[in-house]
Amino acid sequence: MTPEAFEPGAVLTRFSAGLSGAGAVVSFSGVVRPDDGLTALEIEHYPAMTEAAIRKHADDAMARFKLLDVLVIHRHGRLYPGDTIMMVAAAAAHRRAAFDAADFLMDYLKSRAPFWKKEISATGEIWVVAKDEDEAALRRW
Amino acid sequence: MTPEAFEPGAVLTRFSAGLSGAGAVVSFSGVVRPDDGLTALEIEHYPAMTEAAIRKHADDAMARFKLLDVLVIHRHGRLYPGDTIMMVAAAAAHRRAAFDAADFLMDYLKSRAPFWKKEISATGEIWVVAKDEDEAALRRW
Amino acid sequence: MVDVVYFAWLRERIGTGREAVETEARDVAGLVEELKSRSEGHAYALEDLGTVRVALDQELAEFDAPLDGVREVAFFPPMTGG
Amino acid sequence: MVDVVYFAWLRERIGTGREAVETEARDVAGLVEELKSRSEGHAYALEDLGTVRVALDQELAEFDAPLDGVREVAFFPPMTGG
Repeated sequence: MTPEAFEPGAVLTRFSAGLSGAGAVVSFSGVVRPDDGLTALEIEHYPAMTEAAIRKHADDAMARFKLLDVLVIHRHGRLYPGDTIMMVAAAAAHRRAAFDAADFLMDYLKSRAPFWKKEISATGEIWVVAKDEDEAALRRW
Repeated sequence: MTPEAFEPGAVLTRFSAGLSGAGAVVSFSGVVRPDDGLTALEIEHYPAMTEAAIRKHADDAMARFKLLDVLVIHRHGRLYPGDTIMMVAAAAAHRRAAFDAADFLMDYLKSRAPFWKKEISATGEIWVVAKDEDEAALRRW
Repeated sequence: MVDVVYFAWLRERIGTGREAVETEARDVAGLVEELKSRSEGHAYALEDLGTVRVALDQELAEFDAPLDGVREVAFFPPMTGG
Repeated sequence: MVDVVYFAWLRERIGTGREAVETEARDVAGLVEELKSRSEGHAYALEDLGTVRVALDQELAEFDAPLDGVREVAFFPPMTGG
């Protein structure tokens, strides 16, 4: 969790440099889109819970997909279109595990990590409503 | 296609910088693992075919997954453990499309792009045999 | 005495992000009933529990979970991270 | 006249990566039969077509594909990129 901006390529460089024996590295980054006249995104989180909750799920992913390393970064505070909101990276011996781990962590972050997004546009501010499909996606695992 | 080494983080930085309107960016990189005493990997390709074949499948992925941008890099020549063999990146409005496109392109590269790997170890040299599961994976799409 | 914390539109409707509450409630559902009588904002925020999630000491929980020994109760909408 | 190219272990068994071949064959299977008579290496490389793939003018093709107008025929093992 960080209020600071980060650059996914630079993060991937550092993540990759620390690996030994990995055959596959998958990264995902989520970016603020300027949809429907969005001018900013305000991300609230539950500080006392966020770090432990994310760490627990990162550890789960490590064990479940036999990862060599995993990384999760999630911003909070005010973001603007084009800003990177969050990033996950997973390194494994083989491709399938790396893809599945990144996908699993994203499903988790979407519906189980204590973050809430508010979309700010010229016409007002509105809290993003959770999608049933995000909840359903988590049940795949 | 390139015989030159590349660094996935730097590539992701350039790829991301060129995007406009993307909400999701997925990258995959494949790395040479030092399994079974492997000392080097020799990658042969079919120069007249490789570029056009990869471009065609990248274009297919663009249309099929409504991507905003896509990138494929694949090395040939001699590589060593820890070297990055190849990388794909896909940018889309939404997460599922970006993941699926990267996964699809990897399935394609594994079994339809004209590359052949030879594993070199202290005990000799051996051409990697294609896996039936790679062929099966491609039939998912 | 328990700390109750609110996030997102629950925080906005209630008008505060944290309050210390004296409670006799045995479970979360009992606490919710007590909180709803505190103000119109509380009643509005907690009127439809189908859109409210709860965490006890930073762990997700259900509305029938007991409050024994719990120090912090959090109420918030379904999460929208990622 | 057609250019025939070989990759990976087909290239190694045949001993060359490219040769120009005078052929009367109407399809790939016919060309394969002609090639097998060229040398022991050719016969060895092409003995089990279950492990050989073919491309005509850089497009993947089947063994019953006609050779009309084709300028380059490639033989290689199942691909192992990625």
